[in-house]
Amino acid sequence: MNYTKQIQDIASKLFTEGKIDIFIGYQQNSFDDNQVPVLITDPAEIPKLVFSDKSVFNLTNYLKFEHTKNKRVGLVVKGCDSRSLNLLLTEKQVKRENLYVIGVCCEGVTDDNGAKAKNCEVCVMPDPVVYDEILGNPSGKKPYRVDPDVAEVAKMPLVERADYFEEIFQNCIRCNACRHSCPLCYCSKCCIDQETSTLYNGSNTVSSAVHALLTWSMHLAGRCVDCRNCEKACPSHLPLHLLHKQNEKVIFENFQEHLSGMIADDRGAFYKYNQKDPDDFIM
Amino acid sequence: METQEKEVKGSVQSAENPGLTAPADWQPVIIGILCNWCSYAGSDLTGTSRIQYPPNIRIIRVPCSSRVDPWFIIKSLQATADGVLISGCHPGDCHYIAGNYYARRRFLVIKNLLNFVGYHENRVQFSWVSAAEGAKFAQVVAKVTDDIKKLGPLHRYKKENF
Amino acid sequence: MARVGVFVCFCGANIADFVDVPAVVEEVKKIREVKYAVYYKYMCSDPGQQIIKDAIAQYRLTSVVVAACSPRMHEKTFRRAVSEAGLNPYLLEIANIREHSSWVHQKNKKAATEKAGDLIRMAVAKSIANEQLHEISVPVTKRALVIGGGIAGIQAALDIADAHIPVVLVERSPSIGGRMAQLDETFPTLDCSQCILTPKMVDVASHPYIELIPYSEVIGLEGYVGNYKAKIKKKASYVNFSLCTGCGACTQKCPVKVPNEFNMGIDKRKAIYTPFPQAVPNKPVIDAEHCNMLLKGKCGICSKVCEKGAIDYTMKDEVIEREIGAVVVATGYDLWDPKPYEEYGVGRFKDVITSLEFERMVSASGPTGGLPIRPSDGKVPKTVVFIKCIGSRDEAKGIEYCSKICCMYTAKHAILLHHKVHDSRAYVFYMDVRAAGKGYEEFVKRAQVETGTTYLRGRVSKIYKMGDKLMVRGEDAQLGQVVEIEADMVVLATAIIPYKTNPALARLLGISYDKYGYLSEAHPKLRPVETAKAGIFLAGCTQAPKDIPDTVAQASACAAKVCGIFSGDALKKDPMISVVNPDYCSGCQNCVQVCPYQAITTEEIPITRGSKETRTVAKINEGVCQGCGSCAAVCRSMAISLKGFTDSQIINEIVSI
Amino acid sequence: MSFSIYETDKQGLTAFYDAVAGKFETYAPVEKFGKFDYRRITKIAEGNPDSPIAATMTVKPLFFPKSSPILKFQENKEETLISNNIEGDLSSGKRVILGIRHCDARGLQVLDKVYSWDFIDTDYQKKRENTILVSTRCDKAGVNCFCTSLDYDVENSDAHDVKIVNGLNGKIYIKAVTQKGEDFLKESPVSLKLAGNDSDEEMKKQYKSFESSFRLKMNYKEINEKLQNKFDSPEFETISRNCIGCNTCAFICPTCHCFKISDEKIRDTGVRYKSYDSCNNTYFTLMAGGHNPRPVKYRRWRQRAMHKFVYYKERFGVNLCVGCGHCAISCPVNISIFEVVNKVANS
Repeated sequence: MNYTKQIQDIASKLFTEGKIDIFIGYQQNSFDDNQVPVLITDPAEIPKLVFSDKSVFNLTNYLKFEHTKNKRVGLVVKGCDSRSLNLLLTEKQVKRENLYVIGVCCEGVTDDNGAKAKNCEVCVMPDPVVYDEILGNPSGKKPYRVDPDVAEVAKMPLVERADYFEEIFQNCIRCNACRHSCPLCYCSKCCIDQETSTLYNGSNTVSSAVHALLTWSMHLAGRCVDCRNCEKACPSHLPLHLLHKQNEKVIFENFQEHLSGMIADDRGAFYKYNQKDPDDFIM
Repeated sequence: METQEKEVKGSVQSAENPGLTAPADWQPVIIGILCNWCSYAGSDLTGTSRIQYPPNIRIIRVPCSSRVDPWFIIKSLQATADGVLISGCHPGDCHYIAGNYYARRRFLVIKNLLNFVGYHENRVQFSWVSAAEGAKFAQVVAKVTDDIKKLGPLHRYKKENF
Repeated sequence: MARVGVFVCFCGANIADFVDVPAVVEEVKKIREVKYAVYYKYMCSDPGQQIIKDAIAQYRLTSVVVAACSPRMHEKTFRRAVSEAGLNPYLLEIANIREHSSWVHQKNKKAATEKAGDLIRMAVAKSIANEQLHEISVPVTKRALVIGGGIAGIQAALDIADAHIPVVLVERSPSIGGRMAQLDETFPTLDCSQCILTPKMVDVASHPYIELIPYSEVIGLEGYVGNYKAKIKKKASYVNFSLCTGCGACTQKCPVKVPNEFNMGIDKRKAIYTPFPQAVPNKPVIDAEHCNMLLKGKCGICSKVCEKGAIDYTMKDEVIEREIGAVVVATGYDLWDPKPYEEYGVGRFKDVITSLEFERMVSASGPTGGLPIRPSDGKVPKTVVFIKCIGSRDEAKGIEYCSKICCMYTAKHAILLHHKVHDSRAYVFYMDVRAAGKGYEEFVKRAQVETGTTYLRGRVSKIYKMGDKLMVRGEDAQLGQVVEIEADMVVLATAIIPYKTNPALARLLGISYDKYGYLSEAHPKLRPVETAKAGIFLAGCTQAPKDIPDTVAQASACAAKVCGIFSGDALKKDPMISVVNPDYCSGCQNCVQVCPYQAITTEEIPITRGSKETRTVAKINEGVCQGCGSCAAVCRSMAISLKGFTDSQIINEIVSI
Repeated sequence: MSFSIYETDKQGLTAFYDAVAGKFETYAPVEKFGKFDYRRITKIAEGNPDSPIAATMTVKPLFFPKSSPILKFQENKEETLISNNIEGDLSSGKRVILGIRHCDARGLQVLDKVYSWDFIDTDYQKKRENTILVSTRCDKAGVNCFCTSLDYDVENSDAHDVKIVNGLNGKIYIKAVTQKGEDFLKESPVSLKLAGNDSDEEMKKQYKSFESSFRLKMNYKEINEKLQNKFDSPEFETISRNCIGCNTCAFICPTCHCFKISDEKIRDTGVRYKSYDSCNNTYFTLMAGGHNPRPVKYRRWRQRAMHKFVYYKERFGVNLCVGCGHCAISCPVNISIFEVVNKVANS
């Protein structure tokens, strides 16, 4: 999955034709073989651009910042990234006409240790769902699978599971990197930082972490596209995907196999309903 | 209620923290969030009908079950509540047309999520109670209270240092 | 700092017997914000309210908590009292210690007392976060729109107009009158339908406060109660009504003949026609689907014979707009097509007809001059079988509900048959006779006794032809026998259904409809004429099957509701509605998606003060919002809060226990 | 004043660690979710004092926790009762922290300045006094490390009390660096063998080898001087473009010490907490009334870089950055403060 050449060509074409002001891609890290995002405004920097199975970060996260808002942006998206882009378009956070999207048919990315990333194992949509130009051959939608980590944790007895999660919340330092790295967390002021929240959960204690992380995952329920930017950003290496994948599982199984961001104008599972939704959990 | 007056020997274990116990006559705090048009009216009818139920529930009125943000549940459990009951209009009877349909989706997800991170599934319960179902409201409260008494006090993820 | 007064009610013995009220007051006094706490025998009484008013002044209270019965009972009373003392009425909170404590924990005084204390503590905590709210005043356009010119629409329009409120009456056909104009006589009094209806139709046409727009349809409605804007499409009639005198020369000379829908297709009308002689307005229209001139460009006879030159073949559909404040929907009913009853020979046997066809036949102004005749051979039938519940109460073939009027009109038909054909004999097959109504049971008795109509309880299993007779085979369930009747004619009492266009109309108006297509009322019992959308009301069979008196009553009720809205220059609305904080709104528009009333729109605001660049934020229409709070719960950035039930109020309650 | 040096081997060191862990309240890096942070241990096997630097959180939370209750209050009718004694907050006994790095220890030394200036934070001071820092000299620099390029002497640092050096000859040297360390080693629960005369030489050798392994090097004096005139450098804007504003750098930095105060109240009881905050936070500088002097990212970055390399030095005479590289390791987009200051200084 090496599209360095193609992406450089497209980027240079876009700049020459004056179609974009800024290009968001990946560049090689200076000290190891990992890649980091790069935002290019000067065509001279195009040779920096690379793309391979190390191009992990979901670049649509950059679309929420001041310096990309209302600019014409070219960017590279993989399958999961394009789903979050779809949601951003639906939620009117970016204008389609301002974007030039290079969609890559993803063959799975690798983690820091060179192994296939865990979210790619359960990926449902490796192909881009929004793009202007597509690279690679689409391999089609994959059947949904319950995340093996979620299945494993769900099997634990209650107390053990509670202990396991308490450990997670204990390790959370509430830096909010998960929120900032999430492309779908674009609120101008997060509810967690607002007074109604800080009055009772302003500290960085375990209970406050429970409050922050559960609220956050509820806000992403039915929207999370499993790009795992949050997990990559977490300095405490917490398995945050457990929360999202658990919600995704409940939503997929109960709400007409809803998967977030797959189709345009689908706002997520909580913004529509079906009269036949499960009712047996209610007395 | 008779069940309360019965003397129970020993102590109650917390379902999430088996090491922590409470005295046998421990009384849980349950927060009930009721929609104004059906469940709150139903609970009023329970009162006017003089149907008795356990006194552990503290009722909060909201206009519609769709007003219930999952926050309220999380915050209740963090504060003093040992359990939460949320009640709204039966599907199709929502005073605001479809509020409870939207709410129902959130409820299913938050219920599962809370259970997933270590709350016992009976800590948070939901019911549909219409304005005519005074008797049902009493039954629901009795059941929820009974369930939570069995679970013992909630210690997991409570606000610290209080 | 908040200064809260707490007023605990004994409610006679209702609370005091099961809750230790003085102890509760002592407990409540310990709360820091509580500056005054007192109990009284009946807080809702005048002296009780006076205590509250005095305390507000004396202790400079910033909010008031009354611990008494349910807020659903006396919230308004206490709000008024608080407001009379000069405090904003929305700074009042009620702690429901009667329905939620004393009455339900009568065997455990200690627990009931403790709970009452907690409930008051919660109300105090909530009241601290209460804000001053002011009733919302929405300006009102005092003009009503009535959709449908049947008896429901006519009655509503007249009643509203009589209150000197302008009415726009929109009717889709060329004349008002609706189904009632097609009827001969009405049950249970057998007075002539036209005789009682046509004066009302004339009143409509001549009423100074009614603007009658016939041959038109409502195609759009924007806005909210008091401030709607309706788009009305005037279909091209090809006749200039202002020139036309209604002389009728054109209709006589027109060469094209078309089945006459007013007479259920029993006779023919012309391509240029007035639906019936007493039509209002009594002006012809050209049926563009059949007019030779419009279809082929040949003919033009009507234009030649018209002395006034009122015919205009170039006329186009026209869209007009009217600003209105309230809407009455009275689109009436349609007849169910009995085609699925193949065993009754529907469509195969000409002499199996529907009840409305029969109605037209026996009408003095009808196609047969008031005499029922067999469509097959023109003979007057001697034996007629009436079959009820065709389509009604039939889950398999028709619809589940009872059409309500069939029992009565079938009895009427039996009597009318006897009046017209003295030596005739009528049989009625029925499932039940539902004759609940003033004079109704007597009327059915009259049909049975006076006219000798035979009522047979049971279903007809089959109709077959024998010579020119129809053999009706059915079961008399009371005798348990199969009966077979040799009939000249069979009349099917078909069910009534809403118009197929109802769902589209409902979507256009933003109201809901049920699975059959009937428009839904706001509450089946207590708000039967309102819809869930404020300012839109329902009259007649568009809501559910009903007879003429019920329809007229509902139409008048609608008129009363409309006059209520228009009674002041502005509408007063409960201020407990949602409000957007544009600073926090990120413009994702999820609230727009979940709002059941389409009360949320978007607006563009500058990114920062004075900036030219804009961003989109949500905007709540105060006139439309009903205060359900769905938007507040889905707003991730908490930019929306529901006044009266804000996050801080509810969280204050949660953490105060 | 010179302190004792002891020498031992792998088993000896383990025995020493175990003895310490058995006797004192001991902390060491313990693995959790693929990274190490300092936790209470009773046996050295529970932790790993030789944890790789790239995966180790700093020691800061043991002195300045992510969230600490500072007081408890009870609202009565007329007054608010305040109690400072919050259970389990202050550790009264002696603590020993094993396996820390000299950059971590230096971080504490830098923090001491701000905690003993203006307001004396007694809580912090007490924790510092009661703690013995036993550091392990790194064998090799991490990819993002640049501690040797800064304004302190890594080799002879006195920020820790005891340092442990893995000599290139296979011997392990345990050296007391402060009087506190000297006393601690004297009272050692296992007997330690005094090192031979070559120990100083061996430790120097090890340091040389360590020093030569650095990827990142800079001239601190020059950078510091240049930076002072770079407040308006456009480079801040370019650098901040990549930043996603996640705050991770500040939260895991051994010297970042900004905090926020928040109250949590249930019924009429409340707790006041002091918790980490970060200058990278958009609302960090938001004032009552709505003015925000640092509303855009590059200004927050400028604050961060200049505070680390210029302002703190001006005020307290030490550089706030200790060159540990934790921020670059944790940054999801790998922004390194080293690159930032170099780029800005040379712009």
